[in-house]
Amino acid sequence: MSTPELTGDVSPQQNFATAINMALDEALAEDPAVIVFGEDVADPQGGGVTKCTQGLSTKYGPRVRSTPISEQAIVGAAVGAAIVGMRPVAEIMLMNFMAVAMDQIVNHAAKLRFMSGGQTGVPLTIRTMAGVVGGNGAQHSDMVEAWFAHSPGLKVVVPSRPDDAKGLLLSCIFDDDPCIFVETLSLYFGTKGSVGESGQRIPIGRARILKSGTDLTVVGYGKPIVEALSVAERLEREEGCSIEVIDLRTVSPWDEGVVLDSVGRSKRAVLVHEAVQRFGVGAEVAARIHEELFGELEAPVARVGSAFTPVPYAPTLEAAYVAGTPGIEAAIRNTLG
Amino acid sequence: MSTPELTGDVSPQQNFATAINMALDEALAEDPAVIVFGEDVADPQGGGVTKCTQGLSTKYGPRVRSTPISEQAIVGAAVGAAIVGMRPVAEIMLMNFMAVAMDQIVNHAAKLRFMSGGQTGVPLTIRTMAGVVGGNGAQHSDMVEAWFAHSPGLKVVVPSRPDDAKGLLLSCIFDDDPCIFVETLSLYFGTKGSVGESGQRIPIGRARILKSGTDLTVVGYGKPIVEALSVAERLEREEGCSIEVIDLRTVSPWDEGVVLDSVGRSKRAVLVHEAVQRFGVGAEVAARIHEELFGELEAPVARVGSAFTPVPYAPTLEAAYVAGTPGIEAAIRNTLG
Amino acid sequence: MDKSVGRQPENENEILLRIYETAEKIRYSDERLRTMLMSGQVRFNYYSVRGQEIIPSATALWLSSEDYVITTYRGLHDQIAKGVPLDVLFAEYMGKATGACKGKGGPMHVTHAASGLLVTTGIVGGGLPIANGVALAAKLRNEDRVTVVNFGDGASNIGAFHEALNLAAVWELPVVFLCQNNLYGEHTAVELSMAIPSISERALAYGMPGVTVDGNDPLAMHTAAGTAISRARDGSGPTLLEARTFRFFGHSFGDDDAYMPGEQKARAMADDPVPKLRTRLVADGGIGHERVEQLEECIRAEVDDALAFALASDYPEPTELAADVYA
Amino acid sequence: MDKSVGRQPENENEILLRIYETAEKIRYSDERLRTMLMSGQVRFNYYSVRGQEIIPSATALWLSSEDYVITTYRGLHDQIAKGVPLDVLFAEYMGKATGACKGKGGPMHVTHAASGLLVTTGIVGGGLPIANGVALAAKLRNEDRVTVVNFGDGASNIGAFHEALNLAAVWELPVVFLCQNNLYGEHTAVELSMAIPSISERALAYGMPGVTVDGNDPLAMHTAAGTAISRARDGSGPTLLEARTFRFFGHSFGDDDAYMPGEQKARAMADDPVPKLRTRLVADGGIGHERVEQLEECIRAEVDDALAFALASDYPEPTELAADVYA
Ligand SMILES: Cc1ncc(C[n+]2csc(CCOP(=O)(O)OP(=O)(O)O)c2C)c(N)n1
Ligand SMILES: Cc1ncc(C[n+]2csc(CCOP(=O)(O)OP(=O)(O)O)c2C)c(N)n1
Ligand SMILES: [Mg+2]
Ligand SMILES: [Mg+2]
Repeated sequence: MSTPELTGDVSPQQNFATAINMALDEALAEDPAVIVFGEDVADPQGGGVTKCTQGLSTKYGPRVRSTPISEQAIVGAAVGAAIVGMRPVAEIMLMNFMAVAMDQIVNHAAKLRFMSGGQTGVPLTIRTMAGVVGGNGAQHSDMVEAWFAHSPGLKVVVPSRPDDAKGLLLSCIFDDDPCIFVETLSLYFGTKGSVGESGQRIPIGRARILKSGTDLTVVGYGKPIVEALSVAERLEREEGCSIEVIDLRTVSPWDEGVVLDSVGRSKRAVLVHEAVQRFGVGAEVAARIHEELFGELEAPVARVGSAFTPVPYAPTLEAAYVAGTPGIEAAIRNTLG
Repeated sequence: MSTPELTGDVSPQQNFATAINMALDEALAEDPAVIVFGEDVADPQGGGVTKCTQGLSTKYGPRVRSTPISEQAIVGAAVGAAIVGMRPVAEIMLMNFMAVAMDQIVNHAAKLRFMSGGQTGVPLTIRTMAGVVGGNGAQHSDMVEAWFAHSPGLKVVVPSRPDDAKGLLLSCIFDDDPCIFVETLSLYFGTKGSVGESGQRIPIGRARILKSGTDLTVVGYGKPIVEALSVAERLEREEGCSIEVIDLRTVSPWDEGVVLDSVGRSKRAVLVHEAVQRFGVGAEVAARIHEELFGELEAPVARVGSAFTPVPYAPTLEAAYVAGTPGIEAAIRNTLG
Repeated sequence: MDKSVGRQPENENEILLRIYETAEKIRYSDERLRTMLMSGQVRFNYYSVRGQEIIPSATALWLSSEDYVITTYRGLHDQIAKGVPLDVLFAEYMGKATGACKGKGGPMHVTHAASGLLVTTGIVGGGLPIANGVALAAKLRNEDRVTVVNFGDGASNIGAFHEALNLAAVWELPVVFLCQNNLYGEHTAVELSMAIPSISERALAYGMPGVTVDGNDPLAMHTAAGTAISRARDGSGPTLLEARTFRFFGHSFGDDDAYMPGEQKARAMADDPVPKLRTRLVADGGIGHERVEQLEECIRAEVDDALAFALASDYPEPTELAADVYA
Repeated sequence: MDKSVGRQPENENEILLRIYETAEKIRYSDERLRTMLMSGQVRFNYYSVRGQEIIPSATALWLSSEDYVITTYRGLHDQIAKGVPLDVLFAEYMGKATGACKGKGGPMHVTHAASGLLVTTGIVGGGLPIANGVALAAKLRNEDRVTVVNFGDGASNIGAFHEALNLAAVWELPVVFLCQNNLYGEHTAVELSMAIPSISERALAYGMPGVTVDGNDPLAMHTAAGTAISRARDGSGPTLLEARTFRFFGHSFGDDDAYMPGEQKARAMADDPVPKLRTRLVADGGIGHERVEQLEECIRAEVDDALAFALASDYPEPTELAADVYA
């Protein structure tokens, strides 16, 4: 029997779902103002469709509640509780259903601080799952973070690792503004990692450099940035390319400093996200890079997003639709020239 | 008494509101599949809050109907009628209220052709008014066309002149896809012009060159492109600058050909729209220009959009918020270098 | 917390007097604002509350500043009755830096947290789901606070209404859904927008009490509001209270009323609830003529001073735009 | 138009037989799909309809292919009953190029326009407002077409339900709102998501008839559907019809049922409406054992052939992605 490893990383490996569960648990324990609600989130209803909220209603009673299927009422209740000082975490099961609650999100949550001249802040978090995961089809797979990034007053977070998920969810919950917290469904159970100390927060608005490099910078978030990291590691191993990979983690406000610094050095950038490319988040980032680094780049900023179609059902079409490894690799090679 | 002018443009001058009324009237007359509904649109309710639908219910009976205040039901009814071959024109009074009907627009209207494998098209038009007009505040002024441009399956049109409004509305109504037709409220009654022959349509997806020029290209739509035209004319008159001004008119699909051709010649571009700049339509257009004309430009593409805040109420703040003449002129001068 | 809540004036005349005081303050404010709009002295979208004064004036007797009210663009009466100070209220209507929201919200988006006027929304039905959250917070914190959310007849046709009432019933929230049925939503008569005669019947769909009351009858309104608010306060859950009333000046300032049968309006205006209440107060002899006139003088002075303050105030500096977007 | 509509079989046994034929086709199809999913032979999100077969089977007797049906992700029974050919239906479930929607929609988004199955939506409540538009088109064109829109108990809590029912009542549209109340929305029991005992009571809020029926009782369901559909057909407007039923296999394939009292499920399954109907058919002596068995053989052959067709079909070519986004 070997001596247990006492230094370094001692926390067990968590997947996304458990990381989120831990963040909610810690937040609920830390502050009685934190409340959690959404469809089926309480234990008698199974603790959430992906078990993210399992055990919480048993532990925290009426502060964790299942709701009827009423997305407007769910987000509205979160807005109301938030403006009187609670820190609600509302769950909208899938990002497509955010459309049902859009008015409460963009016309109310995003604006009540401003419209009230600062009297009432809206410290709520909306957790929602998104992304292509194999056969969920057109109405259950969309990533529409660009809508929310275009709405002043909201913050938008899309973690790609369990530690970021946990630390950023805690930051969102204790942030004084409304945060849209997007959980990529395809990363839910596969990716594992240690999630750090209890209570450890990761600041909103800061990118994470997943890998450093000098020849090209890949910037993105969600599943494609995880794929980009693999591509970059392979290209480095096999072909000696030195590629920097930056996970934005927060889409709004995004970390301009880190991105511009990196691209300023590498002179080449590729942007990746799973949302459809056209009018997506990548357009803003690309436009900003060109604005700030005009004349300094060796190649135009490339963008890799999903095809401009609804999400198809058949596996052959889904593969053709989604921003994935082949497209990312092609864009990197093309941009390297 | 002078002889009446018999050649050239004989049609009387129309404002936006009458141009829209004429288009609806012609469409209703032309095709019994055309139906019109929305809040207060029928004559007993005044023929619309801006009188755009005045006279139509009297003329066309139950094909023109007022609805309860139920935006989901309004758009849903349009979707349903459209998939069985009607050509509904639904009115959502202000663009902020599109948020209330967002699910029907993005999850249903935009996708039913694709999801059905082409069995059911969705030839509907949603008319909606938008933009800052002096004191309408945060919940009645937004322009969120970028959301819809990011939604595959939708077409998005934003005319800036009465003739384009009429011709494009006719095209939207007779187009076989769902069209979002955005009417800029601040242009409603002030701008006048002749609107062409009865039935004359203006194709979706084609930009209009409002003014040609060689030194710089301004691209945009809505009120700011009208202001840009004035700025360009003044700068030409006073300082001899030759500026091309392109009104996109259609935001999705936008006219890449005309834009890239112009900027390819002028080497300098400024993008203007009233929506908040960040993550707006201008980001996509700027990103595309840089992608296609990399290394050929004399200056980075500049963007002029509104400030990244909710729309404020006080006039001093509204002026500071909105994309307008001073910002447009500054961007042009700055880009000219 | 204001200890007067729940303890109503013992004398019926005193109740009426307190209702009149608020109603007259609303009536006179509305009149002054319309006059100023007419003359061009000020300019904003205004949704007159004339005709609807009694509803919040009677309701307010059951509320303290610890309780919450949510209202709509047609909100002046609710804002005044909830105790929003008139100076910052009018300043907000005029978009001045001294306004309750620093001029950022405007008349459609008034918040005055200190007096419990939490939200004014410009989105039809948008306030109802928010009211639930406010009420949920009070319930979870065991606070003695009731939330009253105001909306129109037209709003009862929108999805948010349905979701909000259902959730409030399921969670037994301390909230009163106060529908001010003024017979029109913009230019559409209530009977053209729903196929049932009274909105309170919709309560049956949620399992909460539904009550229709003549919102222009001060004592009836006072009693009905008291029942609903007491129910909320003692933990028995929500009520849908429909108060029937009428808007004297159409949907918004400048409305031509063409869609309204002229006699309907004439009849309603002939039955103007505020002077009617005054007549009753004075006639019944319980309240002397003099006391009422003194009160009116005070009201006029208060309103005029507040308007003068608002007019004299400055617009916010352009730099203020960037503040309050984020914390 | 299929002239059989309205003309029901004269003999009660013939009615029951026709209901059984459809119900058994649904039951057997569902069983086969679940078996294939279990074995890993196919893979998709599946929301079993076992237990709810009688509702659309009895309703379909009143509908022709000219009439319209709208349904949800839990839609196999509605799709089969409306006459969607099984081969293209199963092929769509499996995402094949031969599917009704070329494999683009999938099980949650089946359309088969030729048989009047217009929309299958994955958004809870999303179909109801669309049904109104379909019905409005029929009304304006003076077509004899009825629209039946199916949804669950959970869906009756969403805003779109409210807006749709109100508009249908105001416009007197030829639509039947058929709520298949299977006592759960995902994992939440109906009594936890609303504070009233039956969904049909919500009809009172709109001024349309509201009826609750045992959706597992073939004749009661047949009668109730007939009344509602006839009402729609003769221009008398919409009905909210609540058919009580139960889902035997939880919300979706793989559901552990932990949130359900075991005995509730056991009781429901012991009362399985399809074999019960078969027993009745055979026992009553009106329909011979042989005839029923022949029928079942045909059904099995049809279903098995269709599944074989679907399995043997190819996935769409990747180039197909670009088609059908725009006209
Ligand atoms: C969601 C939404 N749709 C439409 C409007 C435009 N609108 C403003 S007020 C109004 C009428 C509301 O009627 P009602 O609820 O009866 O209130 P009232 O104005 O009579 O007080 C409408 C349709 C809006 N503000 N919000
Ligand atoms: C707007 C929306 N919210 C949530 C979901 C997730 N969801 C899918 S099915 C379902 C339960 C629906 O229950 P019910 O209406 O009773 O129908 P059933 O599944 O029982 O047939 C939920 C919550 C969804 N698809 N759409
Ligand atoms: Mg009203
Ligand atoms: Mg159900």
